[in-house]
Amino acid sequence: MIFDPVFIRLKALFLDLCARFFPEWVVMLASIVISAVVILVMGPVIMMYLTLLERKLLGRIQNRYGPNRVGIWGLLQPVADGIKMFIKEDIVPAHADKIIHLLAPVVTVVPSLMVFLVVPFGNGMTAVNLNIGILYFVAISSITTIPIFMGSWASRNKFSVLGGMRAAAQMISYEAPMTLAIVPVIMASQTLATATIVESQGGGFGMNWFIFTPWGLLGFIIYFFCAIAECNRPPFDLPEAESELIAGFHTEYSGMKFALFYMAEYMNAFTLSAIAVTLFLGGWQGPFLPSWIWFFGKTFLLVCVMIWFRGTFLRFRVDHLMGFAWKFLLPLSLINILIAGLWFLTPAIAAWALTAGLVVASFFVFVKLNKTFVPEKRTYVLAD
Amino acid sequence: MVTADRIFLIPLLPFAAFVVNILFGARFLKHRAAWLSILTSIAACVIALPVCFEVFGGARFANDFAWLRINDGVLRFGYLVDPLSASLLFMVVIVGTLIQIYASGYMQGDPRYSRFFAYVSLFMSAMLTLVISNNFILFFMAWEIMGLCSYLLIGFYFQKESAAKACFKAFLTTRLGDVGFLIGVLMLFLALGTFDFSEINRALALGDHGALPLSFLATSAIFIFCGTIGKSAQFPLHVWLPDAMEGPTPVSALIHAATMVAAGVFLVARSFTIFMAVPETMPVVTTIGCITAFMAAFIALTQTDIKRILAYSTISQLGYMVTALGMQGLGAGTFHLITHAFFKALLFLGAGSVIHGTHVQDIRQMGGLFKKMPHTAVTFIIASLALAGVPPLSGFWSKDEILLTAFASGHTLVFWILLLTAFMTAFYMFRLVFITFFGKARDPHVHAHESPAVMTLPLWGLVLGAVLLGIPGSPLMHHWFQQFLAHAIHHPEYHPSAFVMTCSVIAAVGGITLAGIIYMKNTHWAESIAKRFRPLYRLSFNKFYLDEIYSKFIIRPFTALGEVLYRFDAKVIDGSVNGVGAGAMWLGAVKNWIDKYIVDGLVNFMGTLTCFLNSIVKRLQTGFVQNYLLIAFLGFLAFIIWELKLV
Amino acid sequence: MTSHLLSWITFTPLIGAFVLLCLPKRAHDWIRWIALATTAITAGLVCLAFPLFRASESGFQLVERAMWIPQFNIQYLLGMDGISFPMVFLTALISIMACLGSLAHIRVKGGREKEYYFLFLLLETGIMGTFLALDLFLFYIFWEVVLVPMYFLIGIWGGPRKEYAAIKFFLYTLAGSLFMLLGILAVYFGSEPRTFDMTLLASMKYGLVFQKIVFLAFFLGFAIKVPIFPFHTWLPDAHVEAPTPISVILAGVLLKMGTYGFLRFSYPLFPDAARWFQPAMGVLAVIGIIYGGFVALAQTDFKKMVAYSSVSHMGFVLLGLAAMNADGFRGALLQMFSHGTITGGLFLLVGVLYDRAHTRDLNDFGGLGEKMPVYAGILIFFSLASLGLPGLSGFVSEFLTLLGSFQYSKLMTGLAAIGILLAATYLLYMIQRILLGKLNPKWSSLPDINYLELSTLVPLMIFILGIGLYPKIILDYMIPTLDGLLKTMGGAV
Amino acid sequence: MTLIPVEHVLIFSLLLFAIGLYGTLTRRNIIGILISIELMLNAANINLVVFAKTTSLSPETGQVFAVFVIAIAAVTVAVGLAIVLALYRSRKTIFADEVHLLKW
Amino acid sequence: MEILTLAAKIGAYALMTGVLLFALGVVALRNLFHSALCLAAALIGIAGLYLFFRADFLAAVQILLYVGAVMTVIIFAIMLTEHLSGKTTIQHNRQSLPAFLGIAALVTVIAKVILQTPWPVTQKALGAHTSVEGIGTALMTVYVFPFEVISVVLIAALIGAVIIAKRENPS
Repeated sequence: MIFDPVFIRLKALFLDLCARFFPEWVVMLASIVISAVVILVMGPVIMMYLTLLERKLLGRIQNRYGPNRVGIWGLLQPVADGIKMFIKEDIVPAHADKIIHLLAPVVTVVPSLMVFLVVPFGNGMTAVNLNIGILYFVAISSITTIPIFMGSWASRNKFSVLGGMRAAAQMISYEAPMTLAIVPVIMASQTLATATIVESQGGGFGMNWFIFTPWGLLGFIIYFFCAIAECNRPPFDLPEAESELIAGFHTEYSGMKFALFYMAEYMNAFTLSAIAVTLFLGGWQGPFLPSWIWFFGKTFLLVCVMIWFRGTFLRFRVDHLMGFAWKFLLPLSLINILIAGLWFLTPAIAAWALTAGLVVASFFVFVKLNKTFVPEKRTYVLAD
Repeated sequence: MVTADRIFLIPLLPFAAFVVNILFGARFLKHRAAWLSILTSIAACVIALPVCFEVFGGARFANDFAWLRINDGVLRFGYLVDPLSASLLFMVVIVGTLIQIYASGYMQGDPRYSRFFAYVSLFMSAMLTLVISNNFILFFMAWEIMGLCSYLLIGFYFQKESAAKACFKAFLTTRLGDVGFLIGVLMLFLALGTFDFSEINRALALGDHGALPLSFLATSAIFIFCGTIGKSAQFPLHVWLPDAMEGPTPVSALIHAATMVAAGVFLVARSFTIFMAVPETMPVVTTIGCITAFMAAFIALTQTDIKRILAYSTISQLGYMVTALGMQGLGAGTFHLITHAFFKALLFLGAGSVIHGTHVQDIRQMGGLFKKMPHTAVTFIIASLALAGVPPLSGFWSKDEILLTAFASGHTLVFWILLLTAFMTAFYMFRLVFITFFGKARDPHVHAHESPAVMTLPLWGLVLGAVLLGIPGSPLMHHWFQQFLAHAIHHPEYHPSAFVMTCSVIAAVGGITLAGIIYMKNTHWAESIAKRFRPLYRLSFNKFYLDEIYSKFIIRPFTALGEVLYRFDAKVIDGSVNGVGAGAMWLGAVKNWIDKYIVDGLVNFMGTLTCFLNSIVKRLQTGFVQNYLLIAFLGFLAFIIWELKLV
Repeated sequence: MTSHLLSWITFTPLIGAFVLLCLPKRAHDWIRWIALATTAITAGLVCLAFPLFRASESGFQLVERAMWIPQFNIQYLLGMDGISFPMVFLTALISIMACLGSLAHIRVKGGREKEYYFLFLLLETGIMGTFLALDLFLFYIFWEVVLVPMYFLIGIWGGPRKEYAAIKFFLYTLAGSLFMLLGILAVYFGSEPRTFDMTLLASMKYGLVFQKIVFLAFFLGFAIKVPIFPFHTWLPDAHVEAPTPISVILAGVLLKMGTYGFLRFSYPLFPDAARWFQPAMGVLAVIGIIYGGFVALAQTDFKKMVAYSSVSHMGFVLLGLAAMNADGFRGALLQMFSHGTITGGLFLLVGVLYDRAHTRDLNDFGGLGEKMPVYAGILIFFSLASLGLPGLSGFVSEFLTLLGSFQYSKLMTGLAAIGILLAATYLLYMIQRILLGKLNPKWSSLPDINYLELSTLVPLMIFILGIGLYPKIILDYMIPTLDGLLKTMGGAV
Repeated sequence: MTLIPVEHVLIFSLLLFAIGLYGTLTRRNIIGILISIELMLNAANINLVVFAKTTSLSPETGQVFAVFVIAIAAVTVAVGLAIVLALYRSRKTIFADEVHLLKW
Repeated sequence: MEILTLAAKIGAYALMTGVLLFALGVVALRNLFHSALCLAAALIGIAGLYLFFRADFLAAVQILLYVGAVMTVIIFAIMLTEHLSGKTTIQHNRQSLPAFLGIAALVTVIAKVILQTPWPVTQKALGAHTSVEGIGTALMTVYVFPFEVISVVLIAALIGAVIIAKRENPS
């Protein structure tokens, strides 16, 4: 496959070139800088076209065209939006905590970008192959709550504070099942490094993905739900629910600061999908096509699913949201770890039957159990 | 191990019928319950009759299995079909089956129809077990279960207060005898170390009385005889049998005439070798039997309830059998037992038919039934003739055997008493026949009708037995039956005597004639005779006042003792317990005072002291957490400075 | 699981009890079903012991031994033999039945189910421990553990004089067990090396005087529990006032703790004293049989009648023990089992009637056989079993007892036989007053026994019938141990 | 570690601890106290890691204990904050020196 | 490479300084929210130090648990208890001075001890990354008991916190 290592070759070529002229440390620095620049460029670009993709797709779902004026098929729309954001007035509320109000959007973007470090975009295309890669991802994405708090608190606005608190509660809640859903994957690949995880899903035309096992499927479902909740996307978009909180924690933001929040959100959506792909969908593994095409293909597919969800599902009620995390996803993910353990302990065929049965059974048991916990139906009486 | 065996099936089939009927009868079988019982009974017949004939031909069957470990031995349950049990088996299956067929008609329409047949099946099962059992314990178990069936069936119409009382009385009275029986069996076990009939017979035949003296064995025999007294309604404990007539008539026929009450006699026959080993017990048996025979016949003279007359007649005839056994007449007693079963069952069934047809039981309300119920009347009269001892019916031959035994063995007094009893028997039976079936109808409210075929056919079946069964024991067949039994258990035999036969015939015919004169021709004589012999009449009519005596001298003291002991329990024993409690409470009160003023005073002083100290030390308590923390920290600082020897 | 089977048997009810504690008060259904499931699981564990228990051996089996308080050489020592196995099985059985009975009964009484079932399960643990403990100290602890829940169960859910009955029961039995404690301490200090271990103590020899004194101390403790004649007055009160299921436990299992104590401790530890006291025990037994029978005859309260009948029937157990021969012991142990099932059933039947009619006055009833045919049949069945009808378990045990005692004393046996007659009298008299005769119109709308109540009785009936028809099945488990016991007492088997 | 002398790290953690302790002793706000305690715990953690790296112990030991400490810290915060919230709800204050009912 | 080493060294000292500054901010700032943010920053800095010490796993855990969970909860509590406008009341109590003196003494004493002690420097594991497997193995073998105890403590604390913080039912 000739196109597969094309980017790696390019970088190696460039570094070789450097090594001829500069001392060793400069080469190393250059290597780092190249990776960093790529990521720094790629992040915003991806964000821009994700917004376009979302608007187009939502439009289709809602039986309209979506943006189609600026550039061919509206391809330049994100650029136009960016320009609009740049030239907009930056409003800071009078009572706001100004420093923190300024810091919040900046800090927001940082972890979102940092996560890109460990994403294996292709075969050998991981910026830093940390040996704690997946833990690093979890840790960094957990920081995201702090800037949200900062933004909401600094705005001195009821809606902001409410949105911030909702966001914090929601993200902490969903982080637990998400982390636990990752555990079976780690058990299977016996490593935390993302690149190695992807490699362990090779074999059989590169189709030996974890999602094709019962626990992998269940883990993926749990992870994906949590991922949607983590990046506050519908149907889990309580923190910025327009109809209730105007815009949640970024009510008081406008202009470029707002754009930063927006960017962080879309980059999160992308990285979470990318990690989902890495963990469950075999990363860049796949037959025939270059690895990075596989990777981006799968990732965008998941992003599209997220958008599809947004276009389809209704928003959760707050108590349902928390209940879903603690009463459904969390126990299910714990049981999933157990099931994965069984999978590795029992011989292949028995393992399939046993774990598949257990997965289905536990899934329905918890669906059933959760039904009983739904508060009794309310009857609404229309005003005369 | 048990080897499966058809003979085990004989009692088990009716038992199965019982189980099915009791569980599913009321809800699913309903009127079909009778068929189940009858069919199992017939099946038992089919199995049992060939076995009986094989035994008559000289065979002998036995089989057993371990049931329980006692002491260092094993108690084995099983069956033993020897001549004695075969003859009983023969009688029980036939009479039992016929009576059940009869009952299926008689009980028609009863709300607890299936329950009735369940009980009857259980009874059949127990009776058959008893007959073929090979040891005293199984015998006793079956014996008791029969008692239970008797209890349940007497109390079948338990809504009637009298029935409720009667079943209670029946069970308790027989149980009194049973306890004696059980003690006797235990004594026997102590003496001989076994319960098994064959082993007992073998041991006694060898003259082995065990380690204990012979008198011990004699006592044991008397105690075993207690069982007979209870079950076969012998003299002091006979009071339950007339009351037992509260049960449905087929029950009276089956249990209280043909089979269960005969089991007592069978018990004596079964343990005959024991009595033979200790002949000094024999007079006791004879005496009891004799008294019973005479007394019951005497009472029967004046009774007016058709079933009660028959009941006293049964008691009397059982007394006959017991007397025979007491005179070592095993063959005579058993022979009479079997013939009696047939004609007495027939009599009861006939009486049942009469009651079924007229719905009354008092003979004074009957009369002239011969025309209305021809089948019943003819069979009844044949049975009465047999009972009265008119040749050539079976009763004549068997009764003659007993009289012969008495005469030939030298018990002259017994002979005359028995003869007098035979006369009285003939008299009261035909008093009953004449009043019931002849003359005019006395009560205009009674509209008699003949019973259905399902009831009359068994009557004719029994007639066959009542007529023919005398032959095997008669001189015509050279006392085949007695010799057959003698194969198993040796006992004396006598040559037939013309004198005895003549006396017997005279007594029977005389009794019938006298009854005919009094009750057919000169009906007013009965009244005047009763007046003339008023004390005797009242003695007879009130059954020698035995019920009243028992009530006054036994039952009432017993219940009173219970009351007294209960009061003793509540007042004295419990009172002393409560007294101890009260004493403890008083001591507590004293200690309480000491506590309050002396011990407590000290404690209070300590409290005051503490309060005072507290008011000084409490200043340290600022209620300010960080303050405590600071002080702790400074303390720690001082400590490490001291420890590191920096100062 | 199987290596600690006895511990599991003992403590499973306790685990269940603590699970109950964690449940909310209002989760009635959960509480009930968990309690029932716990008793069922315990019974299942007991059934697990069947394949593990070798019936042909006489020694202790499935022994669990651990040092508990080393300073005093107190051990955690559990073990099972042919004497305790039937008792453990009986406990498990009766507990299920009583729990099922509670489902109906306590619901009727309303409320406080959580506490009730908690105490109930605690009680079961205590009883199981009593039957399984082989260390005297441990035994004493379990023995006392039984008292406390019983006190509350009677004192809270009992009848009108429940406080009186509960206190009387508690103090009386406590007084008895204090004597026992003294006895235990005496044995402890009399042993060399000092130990509470039953298996070691049995092999030691004591002087006759010492034996007599200590035997008497144990005797008081056990006699009050049985109860033996002059110490029996707590029993009618406790039985009458206790709620039905508790009466069932009380009569079915608790009384057996006393006689079990004789077989387990008094006899093997003090064989000489036992022989010395043999006549006295025999006499007390006979007095108990006849006295209990007569007093039962005088009762008008159904439950009190059954209670006094217990006194009479436990007299048979004591008689068998006093006989001190193979048949007597077998009869006594079998009577313990069969009395447990029979009297348990009778108390359940009393409860059934009381729940419907709210009275227990025998003279008030009459003719119920017509209204409640199934109930009548079952009541007659249990009464007949109680009066020793052959074919039911009561007969076998009483027969064996009498056979044994007859070899010891003919007079006592003869007198005891009067007890059989009395049993027939008072039970049939009871049946006559309740079931037979004219129907009192007051009760014309009484419903027959329902399936729940039936389910508590039918298993007992199966056991009664099974043992009555073929007693070998259960006796085979008992005989080797009892023969071994007799051998240690120096008697011929 | 080859880069920095152990003493420097220890002094750093000592200072961190001292700052945390000062905050613990002087901040009025209970949440402030909790925050300061976190500082102290972190100082201790640093020492654990450093000692495990430099002494003959296996390097995992220090980290394992650090993980334990972090877990305990989480517990402290969870329970502490729950108490603070309960206190705030009932007394409308979260100042440590205003909660002094438990004095003489 | 020396340049890189030097850079790392400088970076480490800078991190330490930064952490100390943020720590001062934690105790000194009047606004509690700010001090909480300072704490978060200090914690992240400490995580960086861990990275410097080649304790990657611990660094990740530090961020995940401290910054992600503990700090969030703290800020949550701050937002629940502070009024929106923020309090301007005195934030330090009256024992500042004795506390300061005591702590100064403590620092002096311990610093003296630190500087006087000859610290052993073993070469065996220096610079090597601590393997995650190693920590996992240690947790599951040698330290399995404390590990389980911690689990129980966590559960207990979780339940306890929920119950304490729960609003009493009006009934």
